[in-house]
Amino acid sequence: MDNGMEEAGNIMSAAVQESKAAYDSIQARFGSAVSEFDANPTMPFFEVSDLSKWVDIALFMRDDPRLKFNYLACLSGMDYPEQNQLGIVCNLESIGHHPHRIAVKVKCPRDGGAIPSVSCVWHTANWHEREAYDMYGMTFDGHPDHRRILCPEDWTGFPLRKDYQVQDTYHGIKVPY
Amino acid sequence: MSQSPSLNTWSEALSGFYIGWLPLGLLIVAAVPLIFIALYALTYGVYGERKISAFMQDRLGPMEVGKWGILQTLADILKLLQKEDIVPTAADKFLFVIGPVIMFVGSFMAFVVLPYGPAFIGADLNVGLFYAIGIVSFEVVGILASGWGSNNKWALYGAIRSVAQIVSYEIPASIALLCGAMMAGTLSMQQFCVLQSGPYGFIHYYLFSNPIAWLPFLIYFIASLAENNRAPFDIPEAESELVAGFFTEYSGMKFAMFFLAEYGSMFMVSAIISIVFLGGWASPLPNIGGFALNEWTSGPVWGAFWIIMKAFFFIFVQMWLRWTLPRLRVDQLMFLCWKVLTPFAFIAFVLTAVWEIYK
Amino acid sequence: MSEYFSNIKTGATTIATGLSITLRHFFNAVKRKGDAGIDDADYFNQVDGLCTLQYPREAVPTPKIGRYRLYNDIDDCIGCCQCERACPVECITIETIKTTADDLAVCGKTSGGQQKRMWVPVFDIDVAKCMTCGICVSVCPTDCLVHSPVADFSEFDVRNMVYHYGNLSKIEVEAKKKKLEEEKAAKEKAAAEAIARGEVPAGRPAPKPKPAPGPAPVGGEAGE
Amino acid sequence: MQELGKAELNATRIIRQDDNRVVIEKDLDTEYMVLSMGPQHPSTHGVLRLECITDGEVVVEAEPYLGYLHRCFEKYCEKLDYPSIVPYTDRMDYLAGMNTELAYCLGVEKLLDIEIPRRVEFIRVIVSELNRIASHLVAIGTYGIDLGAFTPFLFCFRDREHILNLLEWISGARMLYNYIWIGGLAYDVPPDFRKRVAEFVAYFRPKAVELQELLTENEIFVKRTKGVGIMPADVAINYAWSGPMLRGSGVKWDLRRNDPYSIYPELDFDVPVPDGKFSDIGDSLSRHLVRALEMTESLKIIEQCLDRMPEVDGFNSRALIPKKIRPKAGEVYARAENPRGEVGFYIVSDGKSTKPLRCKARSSCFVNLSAMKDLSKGQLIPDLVAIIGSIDIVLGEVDR
Repeated sequence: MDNGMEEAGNIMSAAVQESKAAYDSIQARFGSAVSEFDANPTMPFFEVSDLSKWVDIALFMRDDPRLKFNYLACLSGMDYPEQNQLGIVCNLESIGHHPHRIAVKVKCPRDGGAIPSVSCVWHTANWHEREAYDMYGMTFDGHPDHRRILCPEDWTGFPLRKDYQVQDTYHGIKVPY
Repeated sequence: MSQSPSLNTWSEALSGFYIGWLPLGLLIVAAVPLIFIALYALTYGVYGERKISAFMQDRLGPMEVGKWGILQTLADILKLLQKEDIVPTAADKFLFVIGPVIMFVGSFMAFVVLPYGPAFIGADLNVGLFYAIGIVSFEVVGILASGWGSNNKWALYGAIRSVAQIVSYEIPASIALLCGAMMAGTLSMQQFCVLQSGPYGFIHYYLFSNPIAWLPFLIYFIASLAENNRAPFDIPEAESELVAGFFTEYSGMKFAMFFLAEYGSMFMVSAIISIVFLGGWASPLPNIGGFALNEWTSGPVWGAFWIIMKAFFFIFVQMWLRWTLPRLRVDQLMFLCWKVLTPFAFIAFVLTAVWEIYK
Repeated sequence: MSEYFSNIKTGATTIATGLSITLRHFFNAVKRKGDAGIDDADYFNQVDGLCTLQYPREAVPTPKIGRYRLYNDIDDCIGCCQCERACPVECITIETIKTTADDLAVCGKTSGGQQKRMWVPVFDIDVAKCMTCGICVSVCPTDCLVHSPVADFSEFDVRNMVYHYGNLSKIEVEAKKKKLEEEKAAKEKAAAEAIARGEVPAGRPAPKPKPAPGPAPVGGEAGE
Repeated sequence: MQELGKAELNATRIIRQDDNRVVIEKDLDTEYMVLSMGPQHPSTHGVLRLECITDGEVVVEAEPYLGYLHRCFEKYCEKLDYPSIVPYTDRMDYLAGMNTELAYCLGVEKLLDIEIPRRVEFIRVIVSELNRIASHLVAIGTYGIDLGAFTPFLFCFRDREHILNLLEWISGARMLYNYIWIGGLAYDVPPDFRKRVAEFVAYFRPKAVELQELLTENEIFVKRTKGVGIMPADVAINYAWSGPMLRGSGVKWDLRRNDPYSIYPELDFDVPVPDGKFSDIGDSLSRHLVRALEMTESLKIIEQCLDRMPEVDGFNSRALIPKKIRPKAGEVYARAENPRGEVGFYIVSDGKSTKPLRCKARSSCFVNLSAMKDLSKGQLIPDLVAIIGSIDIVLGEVDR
């Protein structure tokens, strides 16, 4: 995913440098709980390698006066079949405080994986996480309302997984079109 | 009072008309308002409202059935007749059926005391106005019956709202009409018109001859909108909130009866307001010197024309308001009733009394 | 208390404003807007009145660019199947038969002068499925597939919404298939002989047809 | 008087009076009623279902249920080429197709790292601002209907018709345009386009004023919306509200200004934010007001674009569209200011295929609607309708 990003990292744009600065303060606080910073020009991100720290990192990112990532623009579920992992990608930025923005990736095992929920940190994560669960099937520990959101409650399978097989019938209705 | 000798002559003559034991005349007297209500609701009520709303909204309105769509309502009625008359399984069948009937009968019974001109009135009760007020509020029972009987949550909401609304608005409406009664010194509908007719036409109307009359007039008009569940007070049937309010579960002719009842009581309140404050069948045209316009345009047929035209004007205003204004909320509706209309109605009451004593 | 009265006053005045606006429109109802299309220079100079058009009899003309019903000019179609592949909703079904060498002249040329190398016995468009995105039109190399501005093409039976543009009858299809088989057999025989003689390595001896950006000749089911 | 016990079930209280008599008081037996509002309801703007627990007319809690219009846009994307996704983005927010297309194309263009001709940028901005006006007209009109005013709705649709005609004239379709393509446009605009849009701007200005007089300034309308569903700015940000919703809470945040794309940095326009005089900041009226004011701002933008749009002889709007769209491996989160807020696309390319590995759509309505549960607590049912209307949801975008 990051071939060719090295030379891009050398001539980082202003936006990426801002993200890097934000990353540095997170890294200074959490050390090895976060991965290396990926300074690609389109969407600079870092990964949370210690799942249990994710809520703490999120709280820190939201509340630290240097960061103030108060706006969770998007939380996308993601399937990484090669690494046998599922994950979420959070695009964060700060409204009214700093111009920086950054993306955070959190990954969990593909089978029965769980990610701590950040819906207590950003309310908007509530529905986004429900959607990610609905589509990928990872659970979100501590989620206040852990249900499917877009698919029916009794739908089998998680549609956006790469190995998803659509069910033949749903309540007697033929499903594949 | 040139008309007074001929007062109610037609209707009295009709009521004495028997064929054998059959009181045919009485039947005709009763049938006249019924036929009128049906015709008016068909033409002006439904078709007129659709056209008026269309023109206010830069649309054409119904155009397909007949020239300019004038037969549209007929087509609607045919459609409603063909529709299945559904009674929900969970509904309270008796209340469900009786609801629209009560509403329709209620709005129709009030027509008894409407003078359709100097020579025709169903029954010239000496408490005509009182009777009219009483019978119009009879509708509440029908609304409650249909709302509760439907066993539908939206219908229940509609019924509850409607009852609260109509009962509350009775008070300013009645007080405002009482002001009119004080000016006239009578409760008889015919006498109201007789007292307001004269050679100078509209000058004799209470609205113009009495400096305070505009206040009860306005209060009664606003309150009558609420009593009829017309916009901006149409919260019992607020279609964007309660789907269709108390008649959510109705279909076919039962649904049509609600419509007839609504248009019937629209005409009723418009007629009452024009009788109490605008002289009913009295011609608005004054005699100017040799042109005895007033006398030329008076008489039984002219009387019917004038009262219907006045009522139609108020119905037009009701429609005009409906297609202009948003809807009030329940609490705002109550605020308007108890904190605006009722105090002003009392003020109007006192002022009218003072005026009547010292004028 | 003053707020109470000012509320009543603003209420009355704003309601009066609203009423005057609707009344103005009510009296303006004697005028009717015309049915000029947007490409008409007078479009915004039409009178301000009732704006309803009674649809089947009066209608705003659809602009020429209008993307509605798909139309295929089969005479220009080279059977490249690009549209079929590009269609996101798979509403186009194409079957092609390769033209035999001696039939090329009969198969003819497109209006652009390009030699057609495919018979197109089946070119079905299910316009009920079509979402009028226009992607098929944009990939068509001969511009034979177009969206026509015909917007109203409702049918009573959904099966009538499948438009057939194929131009070969069943008998012709059989004949063409047979002919292709024969030619193929002959070629294979020739190739086998050539290999036996050790001349040309096996492969596809026939040159591929080259319409504009190199669409591969599909329609294999018919031939192979 | 001493209360001895209380049975919760039927609200019975057992009271020992001062003179030692024991009295059993039974309150009026009340219970909550569950009211299922939608999916077929006139004011849920589509197939949203709200399960309201009501105490009389007061909503104790309203739980939204989505998905009645779900067609898994994201699954489609994994099976489609990059350019073929564009018509599907139209169908997400079918009231503002151009804006959603623009957001998606911005994302893919960022991945491809290609230059866009200036004329194309101008046309893109004009069409998306026209579409913004059309979308706001629907929002304002249907909001009127929610509150019982029918006439403004039809006036809105009458004017929207002109915009749809304009857009049909340039793109060939009235709602689902597929006009903005990756790297260009489907067609160049017709020669008279500039004149006609200028005429539209002149036509629409007085109509917008009339609309405000008829609806926004109406006292009943103000009474119905003022102070209803107040959302404080910090909570709004925490809920990741965007667009007119966030601006209604007084946060001056507009992606056209704060994360500028296309040619917006060159243009002069205001970001309307309520000042708290006419409305309470953060209430339904503020949101409505922001939409109403944005229409005039959009007109300003359109006028400027018309003035500055370069005329190019023999301009081919498809000239710079890559033959084969296969971005190099990478991921991007691109967004644009939709009429309803921030619409974003998180696109992942694996560098090998012409289909995206993942294309997540961040829909503005979905996020804005997620605050519904909080907003609806303790509201009356008519207020609930007013709040849903002010959120201005398009279920096609919520459910995707």
